[in-house]
Amino acid sequence: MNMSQTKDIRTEEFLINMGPQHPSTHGVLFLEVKLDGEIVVDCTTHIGYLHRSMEKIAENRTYTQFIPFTDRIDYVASMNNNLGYVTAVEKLMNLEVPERAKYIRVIVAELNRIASHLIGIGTFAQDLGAFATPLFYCFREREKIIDIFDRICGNRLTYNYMRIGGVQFDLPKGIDETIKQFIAYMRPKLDDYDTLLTYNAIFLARSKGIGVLPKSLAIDYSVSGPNLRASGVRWDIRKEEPYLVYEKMEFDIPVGVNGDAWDRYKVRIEEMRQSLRIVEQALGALPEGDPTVKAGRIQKIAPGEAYMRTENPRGELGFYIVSDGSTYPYRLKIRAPSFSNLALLPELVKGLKVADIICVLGSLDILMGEIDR
Amino acid sequence: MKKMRQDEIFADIKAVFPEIQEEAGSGAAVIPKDLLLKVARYLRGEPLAFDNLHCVTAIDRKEKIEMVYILYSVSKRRALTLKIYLSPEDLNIASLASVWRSADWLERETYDMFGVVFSGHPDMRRILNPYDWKGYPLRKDYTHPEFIPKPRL
Amino acid sequence: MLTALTFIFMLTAAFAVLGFIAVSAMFLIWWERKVSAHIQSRFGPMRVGWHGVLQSIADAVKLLLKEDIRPARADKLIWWLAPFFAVVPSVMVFVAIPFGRTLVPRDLNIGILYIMAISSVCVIGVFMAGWGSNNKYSLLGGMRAGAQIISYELPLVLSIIAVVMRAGTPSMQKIVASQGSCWNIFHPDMMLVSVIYMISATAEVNRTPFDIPEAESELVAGFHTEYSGMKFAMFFVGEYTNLFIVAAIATTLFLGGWHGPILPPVVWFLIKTYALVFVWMWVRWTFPRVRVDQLMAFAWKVLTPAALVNLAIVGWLLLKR
Amino acid sequence: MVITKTIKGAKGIITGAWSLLKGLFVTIKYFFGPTTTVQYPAQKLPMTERFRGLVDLHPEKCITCYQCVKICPTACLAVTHKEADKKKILETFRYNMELCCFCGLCQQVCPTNAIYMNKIYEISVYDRKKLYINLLNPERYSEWINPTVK
Repeated sequence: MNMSQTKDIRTEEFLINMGPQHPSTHGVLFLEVKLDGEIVVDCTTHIGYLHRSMEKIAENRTYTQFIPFTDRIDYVASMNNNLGYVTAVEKLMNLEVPERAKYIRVIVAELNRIASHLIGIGTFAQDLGAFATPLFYCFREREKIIDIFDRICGNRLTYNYMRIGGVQFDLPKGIDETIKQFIAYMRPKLDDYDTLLTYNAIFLARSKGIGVLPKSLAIDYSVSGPNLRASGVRWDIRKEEPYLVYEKMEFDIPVGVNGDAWDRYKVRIEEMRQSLRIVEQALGALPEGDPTVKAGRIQKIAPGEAYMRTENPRGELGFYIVSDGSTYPYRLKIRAPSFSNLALLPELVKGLKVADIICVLGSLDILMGEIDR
Repeated sequence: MKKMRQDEIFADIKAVFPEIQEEAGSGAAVIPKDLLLKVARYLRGEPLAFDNLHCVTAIDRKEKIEMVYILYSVSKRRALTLKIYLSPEDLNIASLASVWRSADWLERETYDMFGVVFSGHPDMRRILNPYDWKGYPLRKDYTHPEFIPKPRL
Repeated sequence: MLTALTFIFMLTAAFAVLGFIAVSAMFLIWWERKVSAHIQSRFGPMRVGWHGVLQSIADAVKLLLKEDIRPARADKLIWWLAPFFAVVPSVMVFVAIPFGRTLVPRDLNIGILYIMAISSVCVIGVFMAGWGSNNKYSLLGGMRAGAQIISYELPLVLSIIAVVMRAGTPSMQKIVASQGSCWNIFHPDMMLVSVIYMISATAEVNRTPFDIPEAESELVAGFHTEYSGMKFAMFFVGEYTNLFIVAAIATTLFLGGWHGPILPPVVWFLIKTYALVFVWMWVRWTFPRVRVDQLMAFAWKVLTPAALVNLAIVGWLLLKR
Repeated sequence: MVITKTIKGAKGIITGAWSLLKGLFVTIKYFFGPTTTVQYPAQKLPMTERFRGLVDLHPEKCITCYQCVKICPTACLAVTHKEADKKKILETFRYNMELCCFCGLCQQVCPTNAIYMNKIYEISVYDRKKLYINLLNPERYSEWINPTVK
């Protein structure tokens, strides 16, 4: 069969449905992938399977009643969601928060960032095939953080710990000792992940140079968080628009070089080290005072609108609240970081192999609860 | 973003587009509907370099639909909120997908929730609700077709 | 001449081997779950019997009771036959494996050649499972398995030829006998060969970092997605028996089979084999998975040239001696 | 040119192999390390002091101020009271555990700490009717086990 005949052999494209129920789509995401053999020709995403109309619910709840719902937006980092929503309402009311509450919020948000990143890198390693071992190590560390939260606010995943103007409980006695122990326990573990995964030859081969996200494309798709910093853009809301007491904290922002899957993973590992530093400093400088707030007061907020961005582990979580003077918000828009992070998946994935789709999806660390709201 | 810088940006835009006003409460820049594409391209351009369309959403004020665009300039560390008032009858507006690529999904969500049609959008479909869903949920006059009563105690 | 006595002897040998395979497969399944559990700092099966010893039996009973679902438009005959092709070759290989000085079912004089020929039949089983299940993911898994096993067959056989050249005969017993004084692995020229053998054997048996055919994260479960009940159990037993065979061949070729100071030969053989199986399990629960094209590039661009170069060295050394 | 490429390739393989070996040492270290899991039905972890389990009630403390009913985001509390010589007495207090999101707002808003969240966390039931609990009858949580508190 000489060369001329091979041209008219019709190769058919191979359409496979990845999702909505698939072992590694990080939630209920449906990817329609057109394959030519192993190479991805085109990939369309279908979302909305976890849509709970959070914004419609917000319009029928008072400001305090909506706090438990914010836990369920990004259910892996619900402290940061609480923080985002509560600071947005405080900005709307321009209400001053006691100093001790600010420090507690920073400690709790940074600990939750570590817990969220642990799940991010654990599932990323699992997607690359390191079956369950790194994931179990990450969950073992995350369990320690969750025990700390369990003692602070009484719940393990949906904390509902922050209130408008402060926090629900003060820190229990002896908790700073446990947090110090955790920091000392966690630091060598991060070095273990470096030897086990980051510089592992197969891990490098699978994730280096895959799904390269150029700087301009990242900004154009308004990607944010570790995915943006991995592409070399030094952009972190905790430094750009410092809220709470982040300007008093001294930490640096890890920035990647060429924005591929490995860089996104590496930025998350470095961010965990920085978060440990922040928690240490915040714990040291914890002032006295009463951070708690009585939940009963039904706030009536003067008409107006406010937009507040906070640095969620997955990116910039923005709350745009419009109030019309009643006890219910008139409109509440949740700008979820994973929503824009996922929008560029088809762009990144064209031309890669089937195994790389899962690698890129894992490295973006998206979360469906946040995307579908 | 300090208030002063906001006036500075505002003055720059006013120089080029006189029709722009500043909204009382939030300090957002309000522009008429048909100017959107021109203003967007100007904002994207070099002097102001707003390279990041952070969020597109709408507010149903019953007598008008308020379109809100929140823009950022990552290089120049600046923010701007752009507002456009639409009358509830003709709910279509130019799509910014050609200027910022993040607009694609954000506009689809606004269409899905409010019914604002973006002309020139590459793929004008619903994004969160099922594709054949009737009605626009976040409209104030939206009544849920079959409301499942909560089980009585 | 086939007298009644030799027939009875062959029958008992066959049943002994079958019994051993069943027990060792059960033990390996349980052991893998315990090893992987302790690597991940958890307990593993603890409830059924002391430290979950009876877990494999419980699994077997469960799989027996499970409904045997066949996909609607599956290719019935091929789908039904696939598990047999996964298990039967790995059972037939036990004929030539030397457990002890005299304890070998039948010492074929073409021992290792026979083993290689039979063990490459099981790739057909994987192919049939992939095609028969009429499911896109299994097809992808089946094709990947075919490509992987065929391209790793080459370095495997080349490394085995180096050993056969050194021992002078393909018969397994004589290879073990030739390692009486010092194991093959300690000869300078054999070290690289044993490493090549280990790597390509991992690929032969579809274990991480080469477990592309049933890559859980991409292909859901690869070629055995559509199998349930006893058919799935057959694939499972086939996989673990293959693992045992590959470890057994490695011990006979490189670690001096049943040679060992005080313990009886069979015990030595089992200790070495299960030590190698532990290494494979340890590797499986540590490394991520290699992508298909990297797997192919590694086989053709690295392993095969290295095996050829080594073959030349061994040949030159033999000529010189 | 080919020689430098193969040397570079070989060096790459050696460093790669060394990184793989280091990865193995990490896993073997944990293989002999302690196990952190708990055998659930046999050993049960004690709950922390602030743990939010099922909603429970001290009926005598309740002054029927309806704060908890107002604050509950998912409206799972239903309270009625009757007037007896100008004093409000609690009549029925029903709790719909199916909708409860265990947020703890009712516990925090109650002025007399009548309503509180106990430490029961094994709350799965076979029959949906069991989820509608009348908080006034004494043996409401009788068949659920009251776990130890740290």
